[in-house]
Amino acid sequence: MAGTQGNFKVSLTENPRYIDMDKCIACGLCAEKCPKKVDDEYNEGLGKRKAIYVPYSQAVPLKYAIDDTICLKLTKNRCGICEKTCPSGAINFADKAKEKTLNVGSIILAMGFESFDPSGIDSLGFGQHPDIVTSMGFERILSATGPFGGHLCLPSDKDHEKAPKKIAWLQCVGSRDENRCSNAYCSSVCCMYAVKQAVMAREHSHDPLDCAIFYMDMRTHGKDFDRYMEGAKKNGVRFIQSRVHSVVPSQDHQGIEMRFIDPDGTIQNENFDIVVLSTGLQISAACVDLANTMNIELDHGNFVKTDSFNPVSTSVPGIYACGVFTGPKDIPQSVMEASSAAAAATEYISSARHTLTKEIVIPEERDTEYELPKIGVFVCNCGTNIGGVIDVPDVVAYARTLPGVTYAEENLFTCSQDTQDKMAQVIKEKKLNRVVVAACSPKTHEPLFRQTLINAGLNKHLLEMANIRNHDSWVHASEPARATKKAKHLVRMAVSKSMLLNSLFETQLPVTQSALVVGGGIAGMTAALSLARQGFPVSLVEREQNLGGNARKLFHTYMDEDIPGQVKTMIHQVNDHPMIHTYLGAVIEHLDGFVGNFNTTLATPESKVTIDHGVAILATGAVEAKPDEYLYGKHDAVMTHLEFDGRLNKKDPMLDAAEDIAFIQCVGSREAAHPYCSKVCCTHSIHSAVEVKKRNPNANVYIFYRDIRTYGKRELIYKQARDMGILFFRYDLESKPRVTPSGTGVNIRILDHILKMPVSIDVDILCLASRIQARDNQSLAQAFKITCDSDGWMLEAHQKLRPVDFATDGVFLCGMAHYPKPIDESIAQAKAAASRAITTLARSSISVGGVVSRVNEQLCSGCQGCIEVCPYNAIQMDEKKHVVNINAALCKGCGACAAACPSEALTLEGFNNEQIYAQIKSAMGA
Amino acid sequence: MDMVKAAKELLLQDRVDIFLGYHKLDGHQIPHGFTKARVADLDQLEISLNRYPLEKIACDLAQKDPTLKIGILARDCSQRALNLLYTWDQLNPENIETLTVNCCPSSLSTHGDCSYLKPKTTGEYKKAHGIDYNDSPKDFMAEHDSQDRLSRWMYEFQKCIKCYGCRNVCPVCFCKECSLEHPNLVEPGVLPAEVPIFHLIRATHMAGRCIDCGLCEDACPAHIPLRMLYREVNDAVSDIFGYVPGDHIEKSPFSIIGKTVELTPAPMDV
Amino acid sequence: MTLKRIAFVQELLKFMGLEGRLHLEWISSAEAQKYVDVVTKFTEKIRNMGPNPLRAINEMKKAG
Amino acid sequence: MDCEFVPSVCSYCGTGCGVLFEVIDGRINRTLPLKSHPVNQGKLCIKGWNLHEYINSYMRLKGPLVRENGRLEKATWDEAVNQAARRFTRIKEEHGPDSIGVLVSAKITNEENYLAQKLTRAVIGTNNVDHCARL
Repeated sequence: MAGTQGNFKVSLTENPRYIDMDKCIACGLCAEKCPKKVDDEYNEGLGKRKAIYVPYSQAVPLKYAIDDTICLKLTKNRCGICEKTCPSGAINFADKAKEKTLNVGSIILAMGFESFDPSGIDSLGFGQHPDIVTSMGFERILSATGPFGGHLCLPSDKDHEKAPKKIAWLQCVGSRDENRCSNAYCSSVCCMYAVKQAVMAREHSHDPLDCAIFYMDMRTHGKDFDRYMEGAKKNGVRFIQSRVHSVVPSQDHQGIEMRFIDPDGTIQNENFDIVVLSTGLQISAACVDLANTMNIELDHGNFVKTDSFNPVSTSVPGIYACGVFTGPKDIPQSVMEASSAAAAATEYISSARHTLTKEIVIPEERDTEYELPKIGVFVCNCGTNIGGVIDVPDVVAYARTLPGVTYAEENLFTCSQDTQDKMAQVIKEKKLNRVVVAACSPKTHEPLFRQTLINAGLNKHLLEMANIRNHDSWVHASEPARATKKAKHLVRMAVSKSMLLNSLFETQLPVTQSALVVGGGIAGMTAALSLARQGFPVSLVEREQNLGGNARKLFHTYMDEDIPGQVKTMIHQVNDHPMIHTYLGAVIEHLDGFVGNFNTTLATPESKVTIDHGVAILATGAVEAKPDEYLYGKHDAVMTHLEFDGRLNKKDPMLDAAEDIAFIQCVGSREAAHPYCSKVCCTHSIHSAVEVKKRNPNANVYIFYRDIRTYGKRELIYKQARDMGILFFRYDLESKPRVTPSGTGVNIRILDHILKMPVSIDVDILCLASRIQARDNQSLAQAFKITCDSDGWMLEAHQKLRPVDFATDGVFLCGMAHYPKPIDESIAQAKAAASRAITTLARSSISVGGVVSRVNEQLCSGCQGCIEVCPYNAIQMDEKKHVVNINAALCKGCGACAAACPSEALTLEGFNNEQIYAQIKSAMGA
Repeated sequence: MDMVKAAKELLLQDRVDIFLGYHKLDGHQIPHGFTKARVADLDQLEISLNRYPLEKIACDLAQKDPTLKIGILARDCSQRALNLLYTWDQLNPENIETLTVNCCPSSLSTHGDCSYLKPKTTGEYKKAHGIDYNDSPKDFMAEHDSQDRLSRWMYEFQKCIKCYGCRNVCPVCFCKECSLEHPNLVEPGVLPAEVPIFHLIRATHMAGRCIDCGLCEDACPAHIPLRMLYREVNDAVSDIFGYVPGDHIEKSPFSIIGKTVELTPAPMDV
Repeated sequence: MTLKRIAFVQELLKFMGLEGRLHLEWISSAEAQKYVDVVTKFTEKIRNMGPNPLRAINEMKKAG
Repeated sequence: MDCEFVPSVCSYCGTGCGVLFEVIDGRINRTLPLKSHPVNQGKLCIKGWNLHEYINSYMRLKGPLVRENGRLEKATWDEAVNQAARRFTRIKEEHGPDSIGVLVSAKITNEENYLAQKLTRAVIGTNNVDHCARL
């Protein structure tokens, strides 16, 4: 790599694949015939793969590759059988490595992690017994695409039949451990995945399965994670707080013996059938090398060094990083960071947007409205996938007899490029105006065949698919005759529906290329700045009279960065930016419109303002709950985190005078009424404790906790705190600390876990880790048509894969309105929201229509039953005509209205009643 | 008569443009729209033994002129029908005035031909093979087993001559196009009407709508006990959702998604 | 909405003497095993119940 | 707006069911069964229920039409009757009287029905005469 921000030159070496990607249609014949077998690294060595292989079943693109380290042809110039079997001639043994040079403006590193290899730790017995597996290995065992087809069995059993009765999980293998490895950090995700695996294993198992998780602290700090863990506990998953010191494969192969000290301090022996080592995440040597060649600074865990206010920036300008490479994290956080890195990477080079775009030329669409149906049926063999079970020529012959069918043919691989070209040719030649493809799932292949229709000058909605692979040949492989009959039924149904298909059209609506950001805290300001820096005007709305939100009341991040100073800088940047218009003391009064065309009315102290905007980002934050226990509000020595930080900021002499300071964790969190973890408090308390100890090394500092959740790199300050002599006491929800006034301070009594004796401590200051509480977002939720979960947090479109989107298009989410989170995560999510918003803003128009509902005004009697059932508020009443109309931009084509309408005045285009009745009739007849 | 006075007042004070009641013509008691121009006609106003769907007529008028103010002579069933039509936005309550005639459970049985007041007579053959008009759905369920219930209903349904009278007379059937005429749902040109789909479709569409006036049963030339069937429909809706159509102006459970799921799918019992 | 309608129709069919032939179950695309179980169980149930009595009636009708 | 009801008798078949026309502003809008009619006692068949439809139908025949060169053209009664008579005579001459059949309707009066059968038997010379509602 050479060059600087805005102008990098990157040289890449593309290793040979020995497969022509354009020709390979992933039929699998080559792998069937390949004689060379090796352990499959994707299945953690639990299964085998061939020398010619697809790395894993969901690989995109689904194309084969040859492993040149073991292929007989490439290593010894023998065999070559794949070349002979390949029906499409995709094998190319002469393939060579290719050098490429790219000229780019920004670089994003998303190189992920490797799972810790526990074979070096003898006491864990990995490698000594096949039933001791890593968590990755166990993940593969549970997976339907795994080595045992998703059947839970003992890896040691050759027949894969014997099911385990007891499984143990060992947490923190390769994490929080500087003795047996050098990974001092917490891997952050293992607690949650262990709980998930335990729950799933129990679901997979036919007999009752005993699952035990051996842990130090359960770190289920993510959204809804605690609820999931409590559910697992209730369903009988055992949680044992203990670090197992040895795992001994028993000699008689009667399972695996584990020796550990239970929470009471007694030594226990217990046998398990499978032991899962919850291995941590670490950065591979290759990644470290690459970072070094790029001069990127790493921390001592080999993660990219970032700061809380720039969570995706590396030490080299123009190079960004995301995912586990910047620190251990789970899927939603990685997805957020990925979008965030995309935003950061485009901020500097946004002027280049749209400069390298190429426009696709598509042939003019033929008008088929007045033509009689001429249906073409293309039946796919899919190699042996379909043809091996179903008598395809018979199905083709049958298709020819169906009414409306003027052409039918058989293809070896309908999805291959040459067949596609031929199909387009046939459509043109035979003047087909409806196309039925009997092949696989429309979910994966409909876009491809629609493209074929477009290329042939047909409307893409004139396509109908019959899934004779997934729904037929795969599930009825043992009954070829009946499968063939079913294929005929499916084809007949598709043909009768296709007869009634009509062209559907999409129209373009202009996009207002500006954004509304609700909330002027760190998240809102970050999102606004990111959008403005990329050239999009932003209206920033804040309910309070000043920007900054909760961050104004905070002191330092756990990495000792000065929060008020940074916030001040950020406020300046917002105020100075010409593209940002800030409305202080303003609330949203009314909202109209839809993605690309919102119209919002704000009530500001002076007047009412209406704003047109294309997208909206909600960053309304959260508040610190006021505790109602531990003498809070009744005694001056008792305070919350924010109040404590206020004193730190003001350098309150009370803090320096205090000799004994205590922190109580989980005040209001993780309880029946609020069963979630507030996520930031463990780190915050420990950081405050360290700060106190630094100012006054003689002070006694106590922390009362349930589980210490200093996830990821935060673990290091937990260690630092212990090294400094800060005392930690664990308590249970059933035996909470009792706080009574004692002079100017308070007295705390608690039952010590290990000693089984009451402990009494007098302290001068008691700091409560009070719960973070969601704001009342009811009216906002109503205006933006979004939902909040039972704890009040705004509900994202998908908890793992779409963590900043809402189900409503054009509205995005960031910061603590989503869930409690520290500053770095809020900023990452805010940038991610900006990035997601730009996917809409960067376009000048959006297309509307296609598969949406349509109203037949003649039939509508204006009863408005449909309005109530529409989940997207896409239907309005036209009072004048006494009929309803549908906003195609809001309609998602769910069809609820069509089902609700008593007179079939509403129909879902592409799935209208006529078409569905035709399919049903055709299914029932013959 | 008070009713005459009240109706005259409505017209003379311009509170209504037309008053729907009954009068006698050629020896028949039939509906009539009284107007201010011929207010003296109201002296002939009758309450009528025969019930006609006056609400449906009001809908016809409102469709022609949505601003028309209509007065109606309303029995209890009319009140329910009107509430339902308000709910479904077919009539505007602000444009409707009613003069009420209480008949349903009262002793004023001279005022109507309702089967609530004068139970219908069921023939012996019908009792043996079909369904007694006056049976309550609950008793019917209790007295007959599943097979018997099916055969009795099939006996009744197979008599259907598909006159669509039940729908045509129904005061709450307002759809412009009816599913019963949909060639994909009900095969056209076949008699008896597709059994039992024709009747099940209508029964399903009556869910949350039927206001139990019994006009359908009266209009049925095949003597199918429709009122009893739709009474079961109403019982089911009221048991499952606690909704009684026409009781209040509130939307039917079938037209509201609702915020929370209160039902659980019935388990499959083998 | 589906749940409401199905609950009602199940009740109506019971009244008609056609109970047990309609069943509603939520199965996500990830729950292959559940789908197989439910469909197998339901097919088995319907098979045990015997042919649809309406079919016999309609055939009689066709035959005159 | 005017709304009145006119009792009448269904003209479709010979049963003679009582019907009630809903007349809004002089236009028949709906048919209801006449509840107090002794014949049908408030019931109707599908034809009766839709009695009002043909009155307002745009397809309703309002005068004689004669097909010339494949197109229906307006004609006077004399032209139409003469044309029909000429064509019937020719058919009878070419194929014999039994090649003609007459179907009469319940929509015309009893007297007219009588005349129709008389015309069929006495003038055309065939017994091929029937009625749509042979009750």
